[in-house]
Amino acid sequence: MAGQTLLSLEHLSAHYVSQQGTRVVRAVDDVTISLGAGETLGIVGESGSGKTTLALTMMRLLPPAARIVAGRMMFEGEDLLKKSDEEMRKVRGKRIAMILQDPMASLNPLFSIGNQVAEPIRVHEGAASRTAWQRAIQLLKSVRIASPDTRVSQFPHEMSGGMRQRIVGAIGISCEPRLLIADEPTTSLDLTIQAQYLNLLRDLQREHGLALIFITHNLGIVAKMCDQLAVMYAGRVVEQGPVSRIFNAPTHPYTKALLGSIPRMTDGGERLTAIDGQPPDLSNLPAGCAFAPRCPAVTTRCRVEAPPEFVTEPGRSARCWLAEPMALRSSAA
Amino acid sequence: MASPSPGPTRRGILGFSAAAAMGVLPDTAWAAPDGQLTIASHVSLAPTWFDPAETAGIITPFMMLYALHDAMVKAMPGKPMAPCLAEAWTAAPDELSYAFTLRKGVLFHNGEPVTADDVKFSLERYRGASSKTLKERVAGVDVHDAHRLMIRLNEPWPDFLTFYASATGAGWIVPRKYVQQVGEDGYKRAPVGAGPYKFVSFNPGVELVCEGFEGYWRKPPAIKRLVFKVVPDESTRLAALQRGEIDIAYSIRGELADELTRTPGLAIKAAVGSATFWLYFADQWDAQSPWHDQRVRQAAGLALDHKTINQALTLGHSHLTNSVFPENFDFYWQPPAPVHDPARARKLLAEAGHPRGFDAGDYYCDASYANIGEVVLNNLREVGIRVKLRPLERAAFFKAYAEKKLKNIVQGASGAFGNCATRAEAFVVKGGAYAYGSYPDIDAAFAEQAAETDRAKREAILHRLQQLVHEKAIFAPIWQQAFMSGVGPRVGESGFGLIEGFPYTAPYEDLTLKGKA
Amino acid sequence: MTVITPPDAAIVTVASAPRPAAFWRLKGFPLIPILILVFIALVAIFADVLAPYDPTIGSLARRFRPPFWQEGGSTAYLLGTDHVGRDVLSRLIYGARVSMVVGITAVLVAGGIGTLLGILSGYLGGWADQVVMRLTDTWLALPALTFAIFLAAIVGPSELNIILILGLVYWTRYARVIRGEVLSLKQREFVRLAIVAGCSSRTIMWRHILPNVINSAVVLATLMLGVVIVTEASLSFLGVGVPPPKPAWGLMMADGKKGLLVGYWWLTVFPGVCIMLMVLSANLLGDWLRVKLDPQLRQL
Amino acid sequence: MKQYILRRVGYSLLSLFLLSLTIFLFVRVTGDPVALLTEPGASQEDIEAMHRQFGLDQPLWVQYWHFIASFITGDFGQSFYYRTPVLDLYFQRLPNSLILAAVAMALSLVIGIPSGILAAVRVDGFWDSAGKLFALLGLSLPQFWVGLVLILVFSVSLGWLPSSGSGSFLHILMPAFTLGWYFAAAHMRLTRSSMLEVMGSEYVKLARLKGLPEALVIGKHALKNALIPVITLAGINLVVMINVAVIVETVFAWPGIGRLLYEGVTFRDFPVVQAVVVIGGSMIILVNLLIDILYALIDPRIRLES
Repeated sequence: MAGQTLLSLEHLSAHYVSQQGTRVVRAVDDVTISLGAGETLGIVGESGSGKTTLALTMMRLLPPAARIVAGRMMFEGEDLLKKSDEEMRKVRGKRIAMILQDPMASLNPLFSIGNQVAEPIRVHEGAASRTAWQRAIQLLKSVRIASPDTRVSQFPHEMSGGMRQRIVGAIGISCEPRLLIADEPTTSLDLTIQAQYLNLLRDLQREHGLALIFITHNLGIVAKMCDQLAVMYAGRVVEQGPVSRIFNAPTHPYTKALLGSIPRMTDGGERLTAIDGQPPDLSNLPAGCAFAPRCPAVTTRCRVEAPPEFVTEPGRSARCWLAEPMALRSSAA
Repeated sequence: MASPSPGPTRRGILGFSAAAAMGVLPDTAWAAPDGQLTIASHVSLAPTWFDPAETAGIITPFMMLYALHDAMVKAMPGKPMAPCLAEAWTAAPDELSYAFTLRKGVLFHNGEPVTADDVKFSLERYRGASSKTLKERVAGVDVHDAHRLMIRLNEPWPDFLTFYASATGAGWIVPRKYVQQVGEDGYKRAPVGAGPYKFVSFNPGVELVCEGFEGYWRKPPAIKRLVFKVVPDESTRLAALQRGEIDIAYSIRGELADELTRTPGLAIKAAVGSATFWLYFADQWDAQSPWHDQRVRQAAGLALDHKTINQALTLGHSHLTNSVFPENFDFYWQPPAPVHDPARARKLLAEAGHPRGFDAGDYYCDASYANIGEVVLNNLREVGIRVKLRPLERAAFFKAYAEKKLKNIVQGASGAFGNCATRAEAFVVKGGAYAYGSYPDIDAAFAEQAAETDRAKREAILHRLQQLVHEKAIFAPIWQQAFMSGVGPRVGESGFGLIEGFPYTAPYEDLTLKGKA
Repeated sequence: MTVITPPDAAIVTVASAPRPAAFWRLKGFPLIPILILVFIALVAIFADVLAPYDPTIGSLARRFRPPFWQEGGSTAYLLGTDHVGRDVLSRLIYGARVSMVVGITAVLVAGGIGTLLGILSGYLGGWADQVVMRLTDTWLALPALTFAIFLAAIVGPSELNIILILGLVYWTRYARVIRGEVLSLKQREFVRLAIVAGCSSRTIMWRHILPNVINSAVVLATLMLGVVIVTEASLSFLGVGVPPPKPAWGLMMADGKKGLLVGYWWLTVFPGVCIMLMVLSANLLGDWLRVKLDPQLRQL
Repeated sequence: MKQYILRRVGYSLLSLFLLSLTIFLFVRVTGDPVALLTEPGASQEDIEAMHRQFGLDQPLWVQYWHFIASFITGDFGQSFYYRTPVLDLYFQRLPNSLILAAVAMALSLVIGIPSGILAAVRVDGFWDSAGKLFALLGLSLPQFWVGLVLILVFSVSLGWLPSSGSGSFLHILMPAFTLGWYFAAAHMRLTRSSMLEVMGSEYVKLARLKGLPEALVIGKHALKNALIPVITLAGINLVVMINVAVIVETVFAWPGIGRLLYEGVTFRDFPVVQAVVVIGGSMIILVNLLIDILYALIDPRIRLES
């Protein structure tokens, strides 16, 4: 399904700089990712691994203390970093949309559902409020909300969590974006609603030819939904590639540990592999590979020198010395 | 200036919204209408002052009485007892009755003639200050005809006319039929009198508007409209005067008065009322207290630098006196002039056993006159009498003063009308409302004069009484305060000081605007 | 959320030095306000040594002397003399002491009562809460000034009464804020834990609730200091404040106000500036504290 | 809904009862009104007569009963000083206080809210500090001083505005500004902290993610939520402005309720003081109820259940 590349991040880095400029947190460090139109990329990692910061960097909506310090963000052939604030604003919500984690808080309590769904349409397409309102009703129908024409004038507090998340989804796709970034969209939903929502997202993707980026720590969702997968640790992409290839033969020890910690029906009585130690402190990372302190296959080289990203197969790479022998060529370009 | 908005009914108000109110405010024309005099009063005008029957025995109500009403006999320029509604009166030889003949052709504002029947009604309905004494001493009133009547007394009362004319409102005449028709409260809301000005409208605490009464017997008032505005803050009154928004500003004191004299077009008018101020040594009858010693009391009197205080606080307009009795009172005895001699004061204190002075505790005063207190404090300290100023809020001060709770030094004052006898009764003699103690010889003199019918003999006794008060240094008099007011450029005759001992503008019919008839 | 800087500088190198912490910026550490407050405190403490004259003694001969730089003024009375001839500078110095004492004690009184009742009503709820809340409602209808005049009338104005009045009037604001804090604290886990662990409500209030409420109490205190000083000045204007001849800034302003119209501007401008500096500094300090200690503090 | 109203009315009555009791006792402790209305020289009999006339000679609880009865029947009795029914006095002055409070509140919101928003949005910009300082100045300068300086500048020297009194719109400007400026700081501070909190919320983040212009994000989404607590504060302050503008009313000779209360207290005019305070108390309760209803209108989440 490799459509032509829709989005390609090249050596993108975004750091938080503290007030006095002394402490620098490398939240996103030298990330290179690409995504074709209509494809689904999963970004996985523990909390604090920089997943959300990466998403906000893509939308150029970082908090004041953060700055993009290196790299390029090519989207449909244009470098988003070159765009002015005003031009970038026009991209947001129109060509790239994002959904947040907490549906309860994502909708403004004081405005009606219709108002909030129709808003991007009014702003980006300058549609008259009448037509925008009708489009909103259509959108509610497309996200399978029952009796949309009554729901449209109701208020967020009159909706259940699942319905609200679907409304947020409707807002996301309201302007036919090319890319939809979902930041842990299902964490606060219970399982049954979660499955419905994921199917909905897949249908929307198929109907609208959407590219999807899934930010989650739930590998089950990745298995079910994603074509590509990128595993992040301490702000860096430690392994990425097709889901099927990585699930069967993970290269990076952290990916192995992650996959090992999922209980499977087939496992019988084996103990789940847990990763000992604490997640790294991004402000003073150890020399060498960030995962070294917790890595079962650690070598002295790992502690001294940070491994570059080795491309082990076309479209697949890992940032670990173990992958060096399999490397096609060094991607240290 | 029109009043801010027509009196809204209670229902109207409840459905009221602030925005609607904006529309209600009429935009007043800025140039004051021709023939209007605006007076800014320092104190809120009370409707009780519109009704002579309720005068509370303080001087302020007479500000209104002189405008709206007229009396049988009242103080007028040059004559403390000028005949007004009563053309003439004669006292019977046994002094048990007074016959009055009324002036003919005098009308009330509503056109009704002023008759003896109204005079009888006004006297009997009087319930203000000293009404009980009047009720006890007046046997009755006989109306002979429309213009002649006789007032009978139970016992000879030499002070009857002073009480009837100046100390109370009993002699100020109201129309009987009208009062009975509208009732007490109705009368206060729309008073009708026989004075030079008619009542037009009153917005409590804000503004009183009156208009000249052409039919006034003495002469038609020169100014068509008279407006009293209430402006409580002294600085704001001065500012309004400087801007020409008002023509007369009552009570401008201290440095503001200085400024007034320096502003071109404005003039300061001072009228020495009958308000004397003094230090009262409350503990002089207590043997342990240093004030028991007469020399200490005299020393305190000598410490006071009367001239400088007068110059600083009232630009030298106040009358420096050595007596607690106002000079314009009947039976006044002229004491030797006040002396400022700190050296002799220290010598007296040393003789009395206080070579290095002494701590005299608290100096109580009415907070509104704390400025006098602050200055006297310094004078006393210079001779070694160290006191701590304790200003009390006005009502609390009078309450404590009357309940005899105050100690050491009390900065007392009284502006009440009357004569030396009435003043002595309240502050000097045994049983007086504000006398903390008394001396037998003074009490004896007071009892003697009360029964004395012969005026000359009575005057001699009262003089002796005042001399005793002075010699015993019961008080240390400060001054007879001048009431100072500011007068704007448009005013011709301001009416200040015309009537001796009256602080406000009067008689109103004599007031004129410059360039107008 | 400010977005990334304009396109050409999209790539911001970390090396560019962060903007220097300008002193006058309010977000930064309120150095100047603290300096002012410390200065006023020092002047208050060493008033006896600093003041050239006795602030309560004056003579009419030398009244209304302008400050020394104006003609007619003399270096003997640097900031001029007042309507009774007392040295303005000495009165300002002693005035600092009075304002500090009145201000701080009044805030402590208000804070003490308010915090106590706030905690009680917030934590215990039920009738205690109702009583305190009803009290605060009624107290709101009885404005500070009416209160002051009542008390001044009953007992006669004195420094102690003023402190009592200000304390009694402003405890309601304290109680409301602290009660709000306690209500939200009560839901927090550690309090529930303490209850489950069987602590008596008294210990819970003392060891758990109080420390957490101190922040808001301190912040409220700094903000209240300003309000209390200004109210004291207004009371003096109405004649029911700190009694003369005691030198208090509020009273000096009230006495001096007549001078404004007359050209004796210094009588009221100097105390006015002192009050403004003190109140402004207290408020700025309060704002900074508020952000530092508890940014969510909304009720203030 | 009904149960909620009943409870609210219950609490209000309790508050009013407490208030009336406090003010009733307080006033009587302050001293004897008759002493003020008569000259120091007045005889004892006159004083007794006046006591009887005012009904002050009866035992306290009888007086209190009369007061409560008069409160219910709406006739608050006669003012000792003005000798006119208290309610007439009150309603003659109420419009002035309402207008003054309305204009002052408008001014204080115009100063307070924008500077609060600026302070929250452009943290530490020049305008943030300027707005904050200007609002704080209003809190740091006593009202009588501000008033007098305004009179000095705009009335005496420039001559644009009348120095005092009421009558035309020109009269309101200075008193309203003096009164409003004092409350601006409180409104600024609350708007600022409320805006800060709202701007950190998820729905504002989503609004930005939708690509809405900053003005819409702040002006529509953030502002409406942030203003809810400000309404409460403004409501209470409005009542305070109506009842307690004593200083401003004295300096500008503005005939409002504040001065009526102050005069009532200084003259120990019990009926006036009692009436103004009790009506003031019920005004506060009314405003609180109005604010709650306003809440329900603005915030759909709030239903008026208990």
